Amino acid sequence: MSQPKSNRLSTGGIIDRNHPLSFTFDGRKMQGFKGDTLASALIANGIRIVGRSFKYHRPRGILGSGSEEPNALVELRSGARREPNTRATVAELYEGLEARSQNRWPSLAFDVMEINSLFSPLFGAGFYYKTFMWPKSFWESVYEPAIRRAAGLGRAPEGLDPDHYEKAFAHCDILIIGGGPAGLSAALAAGRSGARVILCDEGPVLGGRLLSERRFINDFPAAEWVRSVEAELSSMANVTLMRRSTVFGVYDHGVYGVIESVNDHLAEPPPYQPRQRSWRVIAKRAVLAAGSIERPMLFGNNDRPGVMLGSAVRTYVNRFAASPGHRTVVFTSSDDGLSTARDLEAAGLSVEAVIDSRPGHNSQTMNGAPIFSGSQIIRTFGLRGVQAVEVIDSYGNIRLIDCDSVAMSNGWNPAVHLTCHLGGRPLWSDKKNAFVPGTLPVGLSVAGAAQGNFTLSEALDDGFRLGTHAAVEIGFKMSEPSLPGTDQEGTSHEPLWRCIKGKGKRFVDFQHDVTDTDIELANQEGFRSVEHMKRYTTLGMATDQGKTSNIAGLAILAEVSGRSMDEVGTTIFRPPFTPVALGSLAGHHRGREFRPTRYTPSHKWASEQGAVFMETGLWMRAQYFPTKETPDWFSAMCQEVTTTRERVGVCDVSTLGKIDIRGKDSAAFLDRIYTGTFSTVPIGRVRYGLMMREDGFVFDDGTTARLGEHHYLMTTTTAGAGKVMAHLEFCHQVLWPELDVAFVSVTEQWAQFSIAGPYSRDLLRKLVDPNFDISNDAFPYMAAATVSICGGITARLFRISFSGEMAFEIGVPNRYGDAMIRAIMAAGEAFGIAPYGLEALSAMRIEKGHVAGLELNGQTTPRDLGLEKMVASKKDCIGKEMSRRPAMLEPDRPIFVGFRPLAPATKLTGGAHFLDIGSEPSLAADLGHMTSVTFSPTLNSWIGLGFIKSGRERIGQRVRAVDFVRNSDTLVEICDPIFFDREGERLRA
Amino acid sequence: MHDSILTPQTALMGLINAGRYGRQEGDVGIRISEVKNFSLANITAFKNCREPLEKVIDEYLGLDLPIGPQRIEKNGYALIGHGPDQWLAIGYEENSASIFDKLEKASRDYAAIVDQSDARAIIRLSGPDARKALAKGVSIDLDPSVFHTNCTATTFAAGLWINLWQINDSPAYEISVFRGFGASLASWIKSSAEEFGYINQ
Amino acid sequence: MKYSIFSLIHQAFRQQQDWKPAWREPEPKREYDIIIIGGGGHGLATAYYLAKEHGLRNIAVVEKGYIGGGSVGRNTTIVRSNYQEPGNIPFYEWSLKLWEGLEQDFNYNAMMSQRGVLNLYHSDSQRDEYARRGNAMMMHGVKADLLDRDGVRALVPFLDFENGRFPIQGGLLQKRGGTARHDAVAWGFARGADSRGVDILQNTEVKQIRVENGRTIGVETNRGFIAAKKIGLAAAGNTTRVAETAGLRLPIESYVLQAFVTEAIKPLIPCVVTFGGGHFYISQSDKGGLVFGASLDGYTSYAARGNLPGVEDTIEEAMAIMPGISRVRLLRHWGGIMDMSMDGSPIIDKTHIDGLYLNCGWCYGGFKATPGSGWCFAHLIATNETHPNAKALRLDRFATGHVIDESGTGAQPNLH
Amino acid sequence: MRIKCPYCGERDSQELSFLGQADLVRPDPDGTDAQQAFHDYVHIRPNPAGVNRELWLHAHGCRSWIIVERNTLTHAISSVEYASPRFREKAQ
Ligand SMILES: Cc1cc2nc3c(=O)[nH]c(=O)nc-3n(C[C@H](O)[C@H](O)[C@H](O)COP(=O)(O)OP(=O)(O)OC[C@H]3O[C@@H](n4cnc5c(N)ncnc54)[C@H](O)[C@@H]3O)c2cc1C
Ligand SMILES: NC(=O)c1ccc[n+]([C@@H]2O[C@H](COP(=O)([O-])OP(=O)(O)OC[C@H]3O[C@@H](n4cnc5c(N)ncnc54)[C@H](O)[C@@H]3O)[C@@H](O)[C@H]2O)c1
Ligand SMILES: Cc1cc2nc3c(=O)[nH]c(=O)nc-3n(C[C@H](O)[C@H](O)[C@H](O)COP(=O)(O)O)c2cc1C
Ligand SMILES: [Zn+2]
Repeated sequence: MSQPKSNRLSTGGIIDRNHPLSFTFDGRKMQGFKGDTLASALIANGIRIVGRSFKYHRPRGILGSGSEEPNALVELRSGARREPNTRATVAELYEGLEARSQNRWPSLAFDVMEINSLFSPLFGAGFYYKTFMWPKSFWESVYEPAIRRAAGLGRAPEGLDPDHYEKAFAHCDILIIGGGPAGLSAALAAGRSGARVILCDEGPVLGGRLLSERRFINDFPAAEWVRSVEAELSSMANVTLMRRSTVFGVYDHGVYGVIESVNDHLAEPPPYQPRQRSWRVIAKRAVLAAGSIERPMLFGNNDRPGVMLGSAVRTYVNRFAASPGHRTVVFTSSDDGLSTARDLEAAGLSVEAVIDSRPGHNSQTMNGAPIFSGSQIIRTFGLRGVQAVEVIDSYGNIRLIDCDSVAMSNGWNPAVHLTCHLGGRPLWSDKKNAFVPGTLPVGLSVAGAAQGNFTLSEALDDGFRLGTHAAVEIGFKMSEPSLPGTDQEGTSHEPLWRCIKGKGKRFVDFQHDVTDTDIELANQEGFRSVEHMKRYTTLGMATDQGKTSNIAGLAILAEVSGRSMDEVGTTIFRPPFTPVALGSLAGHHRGREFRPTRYTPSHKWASEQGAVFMETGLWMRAQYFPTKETPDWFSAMCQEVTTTRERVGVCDVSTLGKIDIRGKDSAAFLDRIYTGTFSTVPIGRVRYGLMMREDGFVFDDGTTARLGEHHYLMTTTTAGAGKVMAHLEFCHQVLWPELDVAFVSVTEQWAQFSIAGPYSRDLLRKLVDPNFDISNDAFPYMAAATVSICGGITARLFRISFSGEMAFEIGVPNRYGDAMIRAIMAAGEAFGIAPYGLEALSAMRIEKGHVAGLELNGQTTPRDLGLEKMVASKKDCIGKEMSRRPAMLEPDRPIFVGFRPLAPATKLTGGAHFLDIGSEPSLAADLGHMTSVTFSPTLNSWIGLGFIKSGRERIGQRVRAVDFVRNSDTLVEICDPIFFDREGERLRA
Repeated sequence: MHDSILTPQTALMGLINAGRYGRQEGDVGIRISEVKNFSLANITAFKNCREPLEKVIDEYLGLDLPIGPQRIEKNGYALIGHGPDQWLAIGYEENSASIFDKLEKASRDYAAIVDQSDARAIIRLSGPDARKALAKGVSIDLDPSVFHTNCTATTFAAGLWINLWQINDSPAYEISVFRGFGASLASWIKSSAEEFGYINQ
Repeated sequence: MKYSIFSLIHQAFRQQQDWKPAWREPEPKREYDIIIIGGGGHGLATAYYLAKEHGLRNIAVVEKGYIGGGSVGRNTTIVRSNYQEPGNIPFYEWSLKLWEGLEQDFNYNAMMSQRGVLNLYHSDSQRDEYARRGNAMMMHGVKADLLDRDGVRALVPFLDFENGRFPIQGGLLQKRGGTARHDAVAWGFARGADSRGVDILQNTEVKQIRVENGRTIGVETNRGFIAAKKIGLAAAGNTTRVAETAGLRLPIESYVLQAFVTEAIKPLIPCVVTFGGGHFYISQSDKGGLVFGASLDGYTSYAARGNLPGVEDTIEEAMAIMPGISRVRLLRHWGGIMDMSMDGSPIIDKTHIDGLYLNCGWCYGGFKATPGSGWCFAHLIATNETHPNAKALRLDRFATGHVIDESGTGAQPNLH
Repeated sequence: MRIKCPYCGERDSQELSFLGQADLVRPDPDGTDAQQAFHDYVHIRPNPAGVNRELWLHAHGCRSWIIVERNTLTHAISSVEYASPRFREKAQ
């Protein structure tokens, strides 16, 4: 391959020629300058083919110069920083940039899949819906794998992203979207009014189209105006300029999503800075000044590298001093073509011809270039890039013009995208030959080219007017208008939706290879709704979301279906405006920071002991405490249970929800919440309570202590704490506001430890100050008291037991939590204390047949749980009425009971279902399922809890516990759910 | 008698270690410290009891009850509105716990006053870039024209339910979370402060 | 014209000139035997099976917009039958069986892709819940596999097994689950129904169901009154709005669910993966886009678009299990309206109004139900008898207590 | 969405959680046909397409239950007030 020649112009542009940068494309080393984009640098290096199209793998070059680019997609960076599908037109050049072409094999120049092009008659719109159905088995084995292999463009990065991301919030009075002339003058007006203003622009440099055009403001090059406005805005404390910041979405009530590319213009972000930051900007008003996107022309092989939007050609020449071609043919339906020709010639580049589809300007020349009016390009020729165009004039004469690039201009589409995110539909304007914004999001107005006001003077005027208007509407003062004068510009335009048919495909959607005939076929097959056409042809569904293609597609559909543009309408623009890296929308919240972590008071101590932790909701709790002798969960659990049952154990139970309830109606309130009666609980006593949802299913359970006449302390399950609090507040604020009661969560105020086992009282005696009598008589089962410990520290003591042993829960202010666990361990040493974790806790509660998580799963009723006696008959409570619905009283509802394997050593598994011996599996034969299992060190047997039809009546019978997914089938005997100490002698001891 | 005297620990023990972190060049943008040894109580007024409650509070703390999400501070005590008929009372002085205790007893008929001194971790964040760091999670408008000294907010930031109040114009803020979330609060604040360079005190 | 590789080749040589519309655009007749309200997947499937299985012809499907423009055209396309509750299992399994022969049945390639649905679990108790579900499926002969961590790693190595806030412990896999091409499902049923004489009336909005003397007589539409003896309501997210015109009040609220697609990338995800520490689920489309979603936006809405918190939550969940895709870009996100029922399960039933039949409450799970729902609803409308596989999906279950609450969250739709 | 809590001021909707229809009256359990009344109360919703009154909890804020009048088609909010008459009455 020949060495590409340099296409860098010797003067001009806003690149920094003192700052050369080297980069590679497909491994080839090249040079550009600071201020270049990858696209401009590739052009400057004479590169024409940058990628391959999705379906036909046709070689593609660069079409545009901004975020609308459909063709020039590359993989940027490598390894874990690889970014597939990056638009070369917006990637800023940095030293060492690595880019790779994609969707080609073995190379960009020679891609075997280009063969698809040959079969293109087969691959019309929607062809895949019509085939690959026979033989049936081939879909899975042959067709689909092949389709999938061909799918996609770039490759996902390899490995974990080394960069980090952030989220942030910003508030302002007025958000300006776009930093072109309209946006800048809107910002000026808004800023001068004193309002808090944020201006966002996608690009690194403010100025919008002015950076790309040879325009004059107040008789000076427009760049000077931009610089002066920028200076004024920068000096205002109330104005924030956010460059490299794309407003990607509009959401309800003035919320705008913005992605700031903090460091994408560098090889790697500097330390302590994110790669990108996603902003939620909350604005009272917004002015959309996002400009417009130029439309391509549809002629045969209009996708050949070298065919470009005219505006892009001007951008490359004027802004980047890079020439896409040395012999350009300009093809236009508007006055823009003339600007292109003028600018090319001003840069010393030759224009071979100006083909103007509009009639009437016959036989003119422009600086020597012939102007062919009333003419059209029919098709292009060339190997790997345009080498000539075939032109037809109004008399039907055809001529061939040699060239190396084509600059096409077919009018502009206002960038209305953001006006549609809340459901607004653009309207067709015959005057502007474009869809202009329709219903706008509340608070947003549209200025400049985005509104279809394409001239510079209109942009400046609109911006200032709307910026002022927005400020005044929210109470700021009017700014003095200071409208600069501009040079003249022509805006005449007669859109040409497709050229006279010649040979070669006419691409509408370049990336997805959708041609005008695909749209015709869709129409022919009944896909006439614009949304059907989109989905059938995939027009506008590629990474560019049809920014350059949608309107042409609609125009063709309008033409072939005999409807107006208005009748056809547009498809819906959705966020994001341009694709957004997923990482930036997650920000800080990834990996272990996905959700906050909540630590228990004894966490530090437990980690020192080598405890293994597990997540319960957001809490980290000790699962078990491995020791040298008992290193695994099983042996550790057994040891912890045995120690607790025989001696004494301690467990951090601080995670249980604790709600302090006060007020003169507390008792009445609790009676309505709980199934049981709490107004009768004596002060200094605890009662177990069950709550239902209003639909009659059990909601949560726990013990509630009465600490005073009007003072209760409710405990909830760990998982239920939040839900219960919201429920209480609902009942109080919404259902019964007449009751005087107040709730405060004190979950974290108290570090609470369960001390259980025969020596628990002895241990406590060493901690509780001696003036408190904690003997069984003075402090019996279900007693509660405020005591002092360790010489005067206030503590709360409860005689409650989950383990079934004589047990106490002691609560101390959390600051003493760490010291407390150490003190308990020290005091318990003499009794052989062991700490126990969740495994042991769960084993002991199963031995005692207490219900917990998987039994209180929201699908069970008090009756299912064998707790129907806890529903007081004399009073109403939440859920009582609905718990009496017929289905909930059906005799064959699965009922809570216990299970033991016939052979004690046979492992039981949670989630196994029950079947009668001899019955075949079927839904009808399904008797219920096992919820919780454990090995019981106490009984030296596996045991389980679960629900089975007619459970109570079947105690003593045998059934199969079948766990298909773990391949076990165990004979179990149905038994009482309380496996151990049925009479509760131990806990009352 | 007992030989064990329990040693209290602060909520963020070991999490905010003195030193400079994050960006090393240039001025420090942020200072972070743990608020220690405070007393905190949640006050909920009972029905139609605001007036008598106000009297008692004035008597014990010398403070008015703020209206709305405001903070009133004097002599080492502050009242922070955080919900209708709900306040946090914070005392930074040695003896504030016992004063709160007395207050609780004196106002039993008018309000539920519940000790929260151990339920929260509180971080103080100050410095010229404090506002920017907070904005990386706090969704309310922190601009001084909207949220200034003695404004308070109960809000959601970085997945945490926080109480936030501004204590001076430097600006300095205090942020409280449930104690068990202290580590996550510290982690979020520290990572938000990194780009500005911060000092832990 | 029958679709096949042969017709494609033939047409390639004939410049595609013989392809006929996949469905006609007929003028509404004055009267039909049966009107189906809603040209979504369920409505079209119902019409298709009414024509094909019950030999009925004088049927119209009335659609207010373009067919397939409702949830069928905007869902994340997951097809599975891994349900736990006995009321749901036979129905969804029947539906899956229909999927397995659908393309040959209606001669349209809906790209049903049975690449597996994997639900991750992150704790022992979640594992047991999934085992319970897997075993319930197996009771009905529906295969399920419980994988441990290594099993999951072998299948989807790119998940985060090291640094997760809720570490992955394993997963429940239904190998027969997968995805299908949403639009093609609607179009395939439409073409199949149309070719059997069903009139598909697009841009025809039902404004009122007319009821006289306790029976339906037809519908008022923006194109006038259309009489019908029987009316099947299959308007998905809009059910209550339409039902209300007949005086029917339902246990349903409408919510938005958002969906997301990334730029197309080369194949990465071999199956559907769901996150057990949230609601996130993800798969990769045939075209290469990663298609994903998570929870409902938590409030009732009829605007088919979501808000930013929902977007961020979903993507945080994505990063929680697949941090490796953080540089892949989100291309588009949109929303659809969910008919959330009070127990999270659907309703296929008669109503107290003669001739008015109800098909609703599909929540976020009705795409997979499309053929099954059409089949059972057609059966109900044609025979006036509930199909055996849908017998638990009745309307009175809320009053009787026979609710089918898979998640156990009770009568609060946004928690299902 | 931004919801203006009567106590806290304008907040991101993420701080709040939605319960559903406001103004439902819990039936009298001793009334005739209580079972039907409870069925309607628990399950039947108007679900309007347009303005609706709905209950939200400012869960990550001041913990007030509030009634938001919101258009379900456009999400436009026309009013917000405390659900509890007690909070409604006076300044906080
Ligand atoms: C984002 C998202 C993700 C989902 N993911 C999945 C998934 O992965 N798996 C799964 O199984 N399910 C999923 N679902 C759910 C599934 O898409 C729906 O349950 C299912 O499509 C609903 O049935 P339908 O196809 O008939 O509905 P729709 O397609 O919504 O059809 C209802 C039709 O009724 C029309 N209509 C309404 N009112 C009137 C009227 N008055 N007159 C005339 N016509 C009317 C509508 O215009 C609409 O076309 C998802 C849904 C969404 C939105
Ligand atoms: N003569 C013509 O027919 C014609 C046609 C079109 C444009 N123009 C010229 O274009 C200019 C129009 O001025 P303008 O200010 O309306 O538009 P502009 O194109 O000059 O500026 C728009 C700016 O908005 C930015 N932007 C777009 N979407 C954005 C988003 N979502 N987030 C952040 N930034 C975004 C772009 O990067 C750009 O800088 C005038 O100079 C006018 O002469 C002329
Ligand atoms: C499974 C699936 C895959 C999709 N893939 C793409 C895609 O690759 N490109 C695209 O632009 N839209 C894609 N969409 C989104 C649609 O363009 C569209 O947004 C969605 O169907 C909702 O319709 P609406 O946006 O017109 O309301 C996809 C949708 C679904 C359901
Ligand atoms: Zn509030």
